[in-house]
Amino acid sequence: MNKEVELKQGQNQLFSDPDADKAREFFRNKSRAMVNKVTTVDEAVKRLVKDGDYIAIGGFGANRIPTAVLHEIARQGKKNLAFAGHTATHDMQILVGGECIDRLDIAYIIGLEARGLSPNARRAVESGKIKLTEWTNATLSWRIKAAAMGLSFLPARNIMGTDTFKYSAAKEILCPFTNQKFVAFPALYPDFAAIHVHECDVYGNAHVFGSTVSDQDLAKASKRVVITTERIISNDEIRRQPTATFIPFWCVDAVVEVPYGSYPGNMPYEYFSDEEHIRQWLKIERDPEEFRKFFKQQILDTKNFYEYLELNGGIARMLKLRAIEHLTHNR
Amino acid sequence: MNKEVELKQGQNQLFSDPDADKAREFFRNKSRAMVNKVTTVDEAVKRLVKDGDYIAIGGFGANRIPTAVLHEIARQGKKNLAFAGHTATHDMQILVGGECIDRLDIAYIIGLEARGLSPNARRAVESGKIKLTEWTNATLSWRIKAAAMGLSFLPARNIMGTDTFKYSAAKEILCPFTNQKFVAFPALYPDFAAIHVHECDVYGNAHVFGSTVSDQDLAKASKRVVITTERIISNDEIRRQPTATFIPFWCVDAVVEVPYGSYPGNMPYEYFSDEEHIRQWLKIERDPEEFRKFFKQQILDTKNFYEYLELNGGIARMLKLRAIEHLTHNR
Amino acid sequence: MADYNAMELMICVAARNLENGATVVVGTGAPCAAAMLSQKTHSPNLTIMFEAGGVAPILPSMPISVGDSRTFHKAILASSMPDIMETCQRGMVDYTFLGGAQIDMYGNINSTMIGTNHAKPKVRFPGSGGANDLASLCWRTMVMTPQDSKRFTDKIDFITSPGYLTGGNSRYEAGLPKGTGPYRIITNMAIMGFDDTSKRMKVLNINPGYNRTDIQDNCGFELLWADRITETEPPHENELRILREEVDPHRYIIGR
Amino acid sequence: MADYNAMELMICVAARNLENGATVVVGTGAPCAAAMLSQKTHSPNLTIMFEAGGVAPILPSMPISVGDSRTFHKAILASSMPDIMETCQRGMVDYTFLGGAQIDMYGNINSTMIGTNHAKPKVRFPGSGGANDLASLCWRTMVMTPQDSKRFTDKIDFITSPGYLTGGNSRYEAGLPKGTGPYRIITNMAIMGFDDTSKRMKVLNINPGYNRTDIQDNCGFELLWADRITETEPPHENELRILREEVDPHRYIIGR
Repeated sequence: MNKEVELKQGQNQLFSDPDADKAREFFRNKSRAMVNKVTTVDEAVKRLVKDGDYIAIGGFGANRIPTAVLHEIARQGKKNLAFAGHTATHDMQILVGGECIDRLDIAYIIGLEARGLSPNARRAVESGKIKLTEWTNATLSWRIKAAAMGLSFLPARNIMGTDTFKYSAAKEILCPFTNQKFVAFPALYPDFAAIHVHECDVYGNAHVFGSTVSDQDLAKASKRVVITTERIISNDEIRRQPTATFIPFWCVDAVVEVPYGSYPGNMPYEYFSDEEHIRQWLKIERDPEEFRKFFKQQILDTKNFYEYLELNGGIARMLKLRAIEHLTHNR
Repeated sequence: MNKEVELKQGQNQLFSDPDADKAREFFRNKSRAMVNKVTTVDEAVKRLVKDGDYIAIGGFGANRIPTAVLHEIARQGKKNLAFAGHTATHDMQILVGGECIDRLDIAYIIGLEARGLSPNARRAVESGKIKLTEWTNATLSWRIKAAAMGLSFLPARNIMGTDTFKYSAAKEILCPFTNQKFVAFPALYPDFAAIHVHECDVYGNAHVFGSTVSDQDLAKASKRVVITTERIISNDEIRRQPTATFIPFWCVDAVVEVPYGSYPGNMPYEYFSDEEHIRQWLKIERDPEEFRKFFKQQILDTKNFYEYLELNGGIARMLKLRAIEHLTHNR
Repeated sequence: MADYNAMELMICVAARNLENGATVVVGTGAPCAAAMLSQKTHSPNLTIMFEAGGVAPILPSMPISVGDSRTFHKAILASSMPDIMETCQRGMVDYTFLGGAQIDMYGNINSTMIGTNHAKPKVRFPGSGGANDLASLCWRTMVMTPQDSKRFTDKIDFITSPGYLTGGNSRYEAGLPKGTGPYRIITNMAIMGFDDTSKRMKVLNINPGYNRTDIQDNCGFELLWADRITETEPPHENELRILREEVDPHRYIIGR
Repeated sequence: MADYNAMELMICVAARNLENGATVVVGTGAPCAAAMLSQKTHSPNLTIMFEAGGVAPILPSMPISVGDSRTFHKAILASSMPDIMETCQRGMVDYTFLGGAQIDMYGNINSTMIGTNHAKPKVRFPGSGGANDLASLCWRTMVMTPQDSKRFTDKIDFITSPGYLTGGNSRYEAGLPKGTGPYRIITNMAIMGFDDTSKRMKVLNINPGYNRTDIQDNCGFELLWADRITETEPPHENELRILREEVDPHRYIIGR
């Protein structure tokens, strides 16, 4: 293994600064006070999202996503955002529909898993209007984890030798102990992240149930964090089981109570995804003009997330989705 | 930052192999079958601990420690073990009392925190009979985490410039993105680990409540793992809340039900530490001859952990310690 | 002999390759069906994992997403993406399944784009997702795919996920974990493995109703052939019954 | 004016240095008492962390171990060693407290050994534990210690935890995070800070009943002196009452 090995590096652009000391300077001045952070989606997005920010979205595309925040980003017309496309599915449909993003770290984009592809997101990416850098699901998880750990990089053993590496911004390094080749991934410190949770207190101490994807690291790595929650619980509930705290208050800048907040996505143990509504999106996206109207009517012209829920069946629809989640819909 | 910087390395011995491919070869052949793994402490130590092994102990010195396994390692006279001294307190008193270890990765040794120092452990270390390499609590956590992640090293930002670094086996590296200096820690893949948990099923799926120290990473990083548990629960209980599973079955080689298994250590939510008994140890350790007798009577001559509990007050004592844990002893 | 379609055959063959006591990371669709069928036939102790964090669920139905509620329904563990990927990187995961728009003679897979300009692709696909990670870090990768000379190409536009790269030891020299790589390519026409030294795709079994000419004509590169080539064992009655009645009763997958 | 002992003075001074809304990692004993006192006086919103994973507990009594049940009694979070240390490494922890057998003019601390042969030390101490980590990664390190010319030495046997190393920018050139380092050394005789450029220990306040000669005579290296040196504000009535009645009623710490 001691022969000289050539160390390669990806040729595409790095959309965020991995410097750990710069991140520390930011975190040094971030408030750690345990104070009431409850606000509205409108105010949170106004205060915490700026044009040009690098943003990341919790959950997994159409599972446990902060839909109200995504809608509000589009509604407020935020522009030139960079986005961590970490199995980005319905979340990406909304951001592309709002023409909010111009830089994209890609793990999985424009698809909706078993549901097929998003014609509109695909048009946007194929148009060349969005700058693209390739990564993978594990890679984006590890880039976020590197930031959560307060580092500027983490080593790993995937993607070497592929075009995914060639069109990334990763670099090869040697292990100082074994002299084996590893890939180094730059830490990703997003400017803003939105995460939807099952329950949290007014300070932002949160519980999440089911697969957590990368959300614990994301809450730590991100400079500004809003969490939307199915319900607000008391601080006593948090203190009753400190082992269960998934996100602690000092990571959180704003808390918004948004029941059904992952709709039309799945919220584990609460409600299943609205497959009809998602199919409707995919169908309408085929015609750009039709989709523009649909997006305006569903999101831009609705005052808030509740109007959107009403447009799509309101509480009655939610109860149906609860039944599907709990496998009681056929009984 | 682009001027040539000299990269230093620690001068002491690395007691374990950080090679990730060698670890993968071991894990490739480790059973992942979800089968009943319930056995006895005696059998588990016979089967899973070999003279010369590198071992690590879960919990935190005198909190949630697998005391029965520590006693059995001494009782079976295991020799020439290397030990991860990650805030090693009462666990180390037992292993040194049994003269089981000859190599020591040091973070915190020979002390019992607010209780003072262990005269016997101190004599052993000062005698020069045990090889010493310096690390820190975070460093051992990260070395174990590197192994849990399937890597051969992790970067970090502590210990540089100190004698702790000089007498470690760490190496300095440069971040390939920022060119800043980091310390690289070699992955630690222990041959054997013992972890005490609150509850687990017969397959080894475990719940732990309270601070978890490094035990989740330790269960993943170690080649052979025994867990002792306050109680065995049904697999249905595990499946009822998959988010709460702390250690999954495929990490675990043996399961032993040992109520009060952390005695005389603290078991959060169950019983507090027996401070009188620990004081007795520290007092008797002052006289080597007295301590030899005490160690023989308490551990070597007891058939098993239950005899040891009986010697020290049995159930009545345990109930007292439960009251102290639950703050009801003065009521 | 039972009547069956190509998808049913591929799923049954894949299921037979998952031995009892093994671990497998699957996605939605056919791979998940194969793992479920394997559990319900010869591998009750097969551990199914999903990359978003679900492990060993009691699947009430086919998941729509690898992160949806079904993937951890009454599961042993609902953890995280890094936890699952690090379990793969540690060497604890035996199998995974991939698919893609193009595959070459070394088992490299393209699920990213068609064209030559990455910034403005002719056709854009979702990209790696977890595919590159699983192909890099799991011990054995399998592919279930219909076979034609466009998909099986000697001019792959983009290597999204690593096979044996340029053959020989190139995969390990690139830094990927020793001993990993493509294991079986299961098509409607044949079952392929890879040559031990050249690491080129090699036909092991021919599916009922096809011959060597069909298989080579529907492959854009020259295939190697095993010394002894036997016919693929068709689906057994009980495999088909379980697949149709228990695994995919709505025929979401086998109906295609 | 209230009667008090040196430990009580040091704890009160330390408590005053912990502002409301800050985060602090503490061990057992005096540092924990100082943090509790600070919470019960001017900093109700001070977040107390323990390295084994306990965060923001409602402490029913002094912990015996930084990992015992008390450290996460009705806490906001009971997490892990890496989680706490990574929170420090990320720059989210403002203060920590250290102690040791020796300290030099740059605030470097020895808690490892006395002697010159590491393999066979004259006197062995526990070692770093989390001390080096916290001194490296938290923004500001404080020390509460009785002062004498053996403990405050210009010949430190072993640097367990980093102060400003050899002074100037040496700490940051060594690779430790920018802007971190020793902040206050609180002794029975005085309160010291560090010179902005040389990073040498500098006396800021003199405790009641002591003078410059006492302080220099009980220090093994030459101290710097601030331009304007004021007397340390003695403990207030309410600080002492809360410390004695609520924080340490059994006088485990202040009784010494």
